[in-house]
Amino acid sequence: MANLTTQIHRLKLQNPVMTASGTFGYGEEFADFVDLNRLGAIIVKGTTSTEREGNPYPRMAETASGMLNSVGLQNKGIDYFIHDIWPRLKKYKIPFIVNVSGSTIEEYVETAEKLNSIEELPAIELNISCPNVKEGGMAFGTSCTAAAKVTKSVRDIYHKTLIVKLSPNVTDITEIARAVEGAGADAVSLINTLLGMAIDANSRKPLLSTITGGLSGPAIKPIALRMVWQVFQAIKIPIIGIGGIMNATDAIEFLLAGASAIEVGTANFIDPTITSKIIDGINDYCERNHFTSVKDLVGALIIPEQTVDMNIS
Amino acid sequence: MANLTTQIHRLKLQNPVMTASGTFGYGEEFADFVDLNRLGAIIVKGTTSTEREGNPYPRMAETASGMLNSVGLQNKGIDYFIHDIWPRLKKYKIPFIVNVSGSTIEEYVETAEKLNSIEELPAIELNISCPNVKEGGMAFGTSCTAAAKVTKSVRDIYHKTLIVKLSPNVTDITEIARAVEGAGADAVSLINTLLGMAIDANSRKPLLSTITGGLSGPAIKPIALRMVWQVFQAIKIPIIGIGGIMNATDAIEFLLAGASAIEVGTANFIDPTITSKIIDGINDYCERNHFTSVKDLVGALIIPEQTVDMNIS
Amino acid sequence: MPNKFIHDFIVTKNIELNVSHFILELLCPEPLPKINPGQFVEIKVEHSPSTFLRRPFSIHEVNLQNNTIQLLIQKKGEGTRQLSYLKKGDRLNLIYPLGNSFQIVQHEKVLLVGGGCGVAPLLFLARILKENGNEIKILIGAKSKDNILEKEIFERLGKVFITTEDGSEGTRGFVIHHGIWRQTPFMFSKIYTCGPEPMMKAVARLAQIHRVACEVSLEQTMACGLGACLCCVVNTKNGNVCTCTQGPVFLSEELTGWTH
Amino acid sequence: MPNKFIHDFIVTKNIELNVSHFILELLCPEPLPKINPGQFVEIKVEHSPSTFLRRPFSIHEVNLQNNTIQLLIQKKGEGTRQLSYLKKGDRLNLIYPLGNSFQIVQHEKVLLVGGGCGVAPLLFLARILKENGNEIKILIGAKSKDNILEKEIFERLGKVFITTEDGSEGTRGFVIHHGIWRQTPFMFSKIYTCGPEPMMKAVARLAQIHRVACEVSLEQTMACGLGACLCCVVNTKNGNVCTCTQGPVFLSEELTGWTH
Ligand SMILES: Cc1cc2nc3c(=O)[nH]c(=O)nc-3n(C[C@H](O)[C@H](O)[C@H](O)COP(=O)(O)OP(=O)(O)OC[C@H]3O[C@@H](n4cnc5c(N)ncnc54)[C@H](O)[C@@H]3O)c2cc1C
Ligand SMILES: Cc1cc2nc3c(=O)[nH]c(=O)nc-3n(C[C@H](O)[C@H](O)[C@H](O)COP(=O)(O)OP(=O)(O)OC[C@H]3O[C@@H](n4cnc5c(N)ncnc54)[C@H](O)[C@@H]3O)c2cc1C
Ligand SMILES: Cc1cc2nc3c(=O)[nH]c(=O)nc-3n(C[C@H](O)[C@H](O)[C@H](O)COP(=O)(O)O)c2cc1C
Ligand SMILES: Cc1cc2nc3c(=O)[nH]c(=O)nc-3n(C[C@H](O)[C@H](O)[C@H](O)COP(=O)(O)O)c2cc1C
Ligand code: FES
Ligand code: FES
Repeated sequence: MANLTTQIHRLKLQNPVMTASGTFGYGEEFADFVDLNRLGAIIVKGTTSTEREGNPYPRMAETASGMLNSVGLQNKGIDYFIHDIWPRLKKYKIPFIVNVSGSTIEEYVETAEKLNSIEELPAIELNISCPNVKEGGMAFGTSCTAAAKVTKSVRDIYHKTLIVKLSPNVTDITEIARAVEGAGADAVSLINTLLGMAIDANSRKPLLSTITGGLSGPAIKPIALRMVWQVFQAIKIPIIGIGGIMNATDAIEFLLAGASAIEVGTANFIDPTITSKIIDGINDYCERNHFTSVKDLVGALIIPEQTVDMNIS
Repeated sequence: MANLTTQIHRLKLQNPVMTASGTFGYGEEFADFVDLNRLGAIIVKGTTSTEREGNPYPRMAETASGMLNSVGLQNKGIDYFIHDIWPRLKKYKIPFIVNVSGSTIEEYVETAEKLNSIEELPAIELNISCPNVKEGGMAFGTSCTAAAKVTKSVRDIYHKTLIVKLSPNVTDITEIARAVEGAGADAVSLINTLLGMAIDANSRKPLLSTITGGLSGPAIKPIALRMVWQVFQAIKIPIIGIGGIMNATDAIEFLLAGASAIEVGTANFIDPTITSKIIDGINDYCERNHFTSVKDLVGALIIPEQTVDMNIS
Repeated sequence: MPNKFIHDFIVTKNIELNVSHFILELLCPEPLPKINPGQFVEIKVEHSPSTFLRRPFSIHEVNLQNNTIQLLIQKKGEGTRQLSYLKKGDRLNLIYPLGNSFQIVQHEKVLLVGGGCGVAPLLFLARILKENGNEIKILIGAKSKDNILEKEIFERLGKVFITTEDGSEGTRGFVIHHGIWRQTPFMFSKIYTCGPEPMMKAVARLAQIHRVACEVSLEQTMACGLGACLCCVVNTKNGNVCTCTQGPVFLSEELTGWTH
Repeated sequence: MPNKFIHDFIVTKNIELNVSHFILELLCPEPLPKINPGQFVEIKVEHSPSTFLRRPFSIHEVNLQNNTIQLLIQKKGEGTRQLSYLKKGDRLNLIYPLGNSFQIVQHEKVLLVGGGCGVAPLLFLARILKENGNEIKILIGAKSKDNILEKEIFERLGKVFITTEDGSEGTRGFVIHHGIWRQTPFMFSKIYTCGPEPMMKAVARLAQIHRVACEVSLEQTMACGLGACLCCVVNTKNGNVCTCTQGPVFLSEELTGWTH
């Protein structure tokens, strides 16, 4: 057994495999398939200060090696989470991280404040990158000033591990990463979905009620990997890699590119047991390649000498 | 037979199916498979003012429903094109469009000037979006000011149809589209490749000599479609849609989203006869759905009433 | 004790019903758990580059003795086409059993209305309803005679009525045009329906007119089938709820816009 | 007249050579065009979600009488694994014939050096060389006895020498360790080689020492196979050139860094 423990700021994880917000429910939905206590952490569905109905159906379209969604942050609000869901989750021995979403800074702050007071919840993931709500979310993630501002506002009142989840729908993700690092984020997670669209040529209509939606799955992995690699060179705080991770090899690629941990999203839909297999696979890889600790994989990409530097950012 | 003719500014095309730069050579490479005279137009490989060796091997990596390339504009320069290649191409009855690339404004201008004087070449596609050269290309495509400046400089000396090819690696593609429209572009084509990366977990090395490269193929289609749709709402000049078009249905989706014509790229590698099939398929669709002219498809997306407006740009 | 499972089933039969429909019989490698009519499975389609997500199918019939289930599948796109090629002995990965189920009444007169491939969940339902002492009538709607599915098997469970759009068998028209709806007094105390949404909506309206409860089985597009992605929602009196966990079976009166 | 074609071939044989190698025999639906040793085909692998691009394979042998070609394939990843499942009667889409070819000398003494699956293009080459009056010797390198491919068939065309890494047959070591390289005077006027790049580089260096021309067949990764994408380049005295059109066969001395 290799040492799989990893650390995101003060948050200690037994292994680097977390579940991505919106793709694993509250964990319970997968309890028949995975021993939840094996996971690094569970990041629950995007949670807002008050209940949201989300976008109308249809909210999903399959694409080549991926899918589009426009769920739009349907959730029952932070109070419901704290009073009705969290008590059921307490029995698990792993960290639960709430993905905090919103349309205004006040909304983010309000939700974060409530979570600050619950001792057993060690971290939040600030979702400034949701493409599926009109009034905000992604808008915060696509401007350095806005990203810094919302991070700073939450930082001021939130005293545990603050992860900020970045949007890939930007010209230069390293700028945004630096901005949130500067504003006090303890870690960044990336990427959220890429804004996409699908059309049914026969009916001539969009396949989503919102016309556009967020693209996830293996299709986006090359983009996610590139962004993790770029951000790894730009900032000092830990990175959590997300985007199209379908198996242990994919996860390892993200670690090599500079991620200290990873989140598995869409893959849970294809194989609800996949997180467990990924944990085993990372361990196998470490043993096979004589890494005693998974931490040694982080950023361990070997750049051959003849490599052409093409830093375009 | 539906009327498949379409128009990009003054450039008349017998049908909306063109070939994307860098994926169809100079057309000759595909002459055994497609009757080139059937095509709407051929856009030749990115051409620079002087010869370029491109990036070192390896330049290619397969990804889920796509591929990364980092060719880096290997070409023999504009003079070689004019004197050694173009004379061979003259015998074909369809328009050839040169994809003009460069690292400096002077370089773009120099190449465009030389092409301005060749009467039979009716248009150029200004590639301000190549992610695979260190010194430029994409840098022009990711800033409104730079994009407008290079477009204006070329516009000043180039008097035929000027198409500007946009980069998808931006926060808001509509801004760039508006900037180049304002600077005198006659049309825009989009999208070029998305910047991505691939790693071989076993060797722990990047799969490309340049670490990052351009992602193309069906994986990017949802993103391309979304950008065409956004740009269609933002500008008045014609749009040429590109990105993951593998068959006639894909092509039609781009027309519905607002493209007046389309370019087929990576699909040529999978099926070198595909352009011909796409032309037939568009005609079939028009006949089946009682469109007498393909122009009636352009932007003919039906937006159902209950659609939630989620214009996030 | 888990309620949901994931296993590689083994194909024991692939029966072609007509050009576009077939039945897969699948052997479970473990003893089948409790399965109720209306529940569905999520299939991983292999060898189909364009099929990324799993595909949901209702459970057509369960045979506890053989430890098999049957699915009745319509070839719609690439995924179902690949499934149609499966041969005896092939493996197929299933997540099962998913969703809620039809409410089983006892000793009543009930009407089952299936349109096209919508008969899929109704066979298992009909058998269980019969085992619970109900008197069953089955109304099957199809495009034409060739598209009527499983008629003989339904006939063993109750009287079968047919409508076809082209009139090649039974009443010409849609299921709602059948005479059964005009009999007075209306003889059923419960209606179960599955089929194209417009058909089910029309049936739900007729049920409302006759003041009879109507259970419908929906087919919203799904990504996870587990209640995690929130993609498969339908708007109900209680807001947006997941079809894959709170459904696929709903009382029509719960669904926004289905009854007046 | 076109030189390159695209057609659905029909699998006539799939012969397993050992756990990781097999031969596909493919029937062309049209009369085969002129094909030269060293040329290759690009295959569209169906039913493999992770195989997006075509896969290039050298033409192992051509049978004009039967209108078939043979490919010798090593299972490397998902694409070749899918190909290994093909059965007689299956269809396979090929673009063919691609690339340049080995230069065929006449009435000379030549050495063919194949490493592992690198013997693939050498069988067709050996036959044509023999038909042109050359005296052929074939040096085959493999990991172990079980991995020596097509030895008996090569023996019909010339004397075969073997090296194995574990010494289970022939000389222990790599092909460059075989005694043939130390004979004086060196008896060959030309060398043809195909195999792993480090092996070919070592052979090229030995050829240089012996002042003999050496043709090598490269396996750069390819996207189009048609000279359009410029992905498959190799650096030569003339700059970056496409392996798929100017190669796959090169004189080793043309390749940058291959000889000193
Ligand atoms: C709970 C549930 C139970 C189902 N039970 C059955 C069943 O018993 N038998 C059966 O044949 N089918 C059933 N379906 C529908 C079946 O899942 C789809 O027909 C199938 O997923 C299509 O896959 P494909 O790859 O062949 O087609 P695709 O290529 O994915 O799609 C072909 C066409 O069908 C449409 N489509 C795809 N999925 C759905 C869907 N879920 N609902 C409506 N339209 C869709 C697409 O938009 C497209 O127009 C059920 C669906 C659900 C949600
Ligand atoms: C001109 C040419 C002729 C060839 N002739 C033969 C032949 O006769 N018989 C034969 O078995 N193989 C031949 N190859 C190699 C063959 O194309 C690859 O082994 C095959 O494409 C692997 O496909 P896959 O999907 O099984 O593996 P993948 O999953 O694509 O790859 C598995 C591993 O092989 C590596 N790989 C993939 N493609 C290549 C390549 N082109 N060169 C080197 N490494 C690669 C990958 O990086 C990966 O590590 C030839 C290649 C070329 C370019
Ligand atoms: C159905 C669905 C719902 C999602 N909901 C959220 C969410 O509420 N908050 C969030 O930050 N990300 C959300 N995401 C994004 C994922 O957490 C993840 O960043 C993205 O899907 C990329 O990873 P993947 O390719 O592994 O799925 C959602 C993704 C999907 C597919
Ligand atoms: C191998 C390769 C080379 C390319 N070279 C160029 C180029 O020289 N100039 C350019 O503007 N675009 C170039 N492109 C981008 C394509 O023209 C096209 O914009 C992109 O591939 C997206 O379309 P696709 O998904 O249909 O391939 C290249 C793409 C590929 C795959
Ligand atoms: S399909 Fe995912 S919640 Fe229903
Ligand atoms: S593989 Fe495309 S140029 Fe050689």
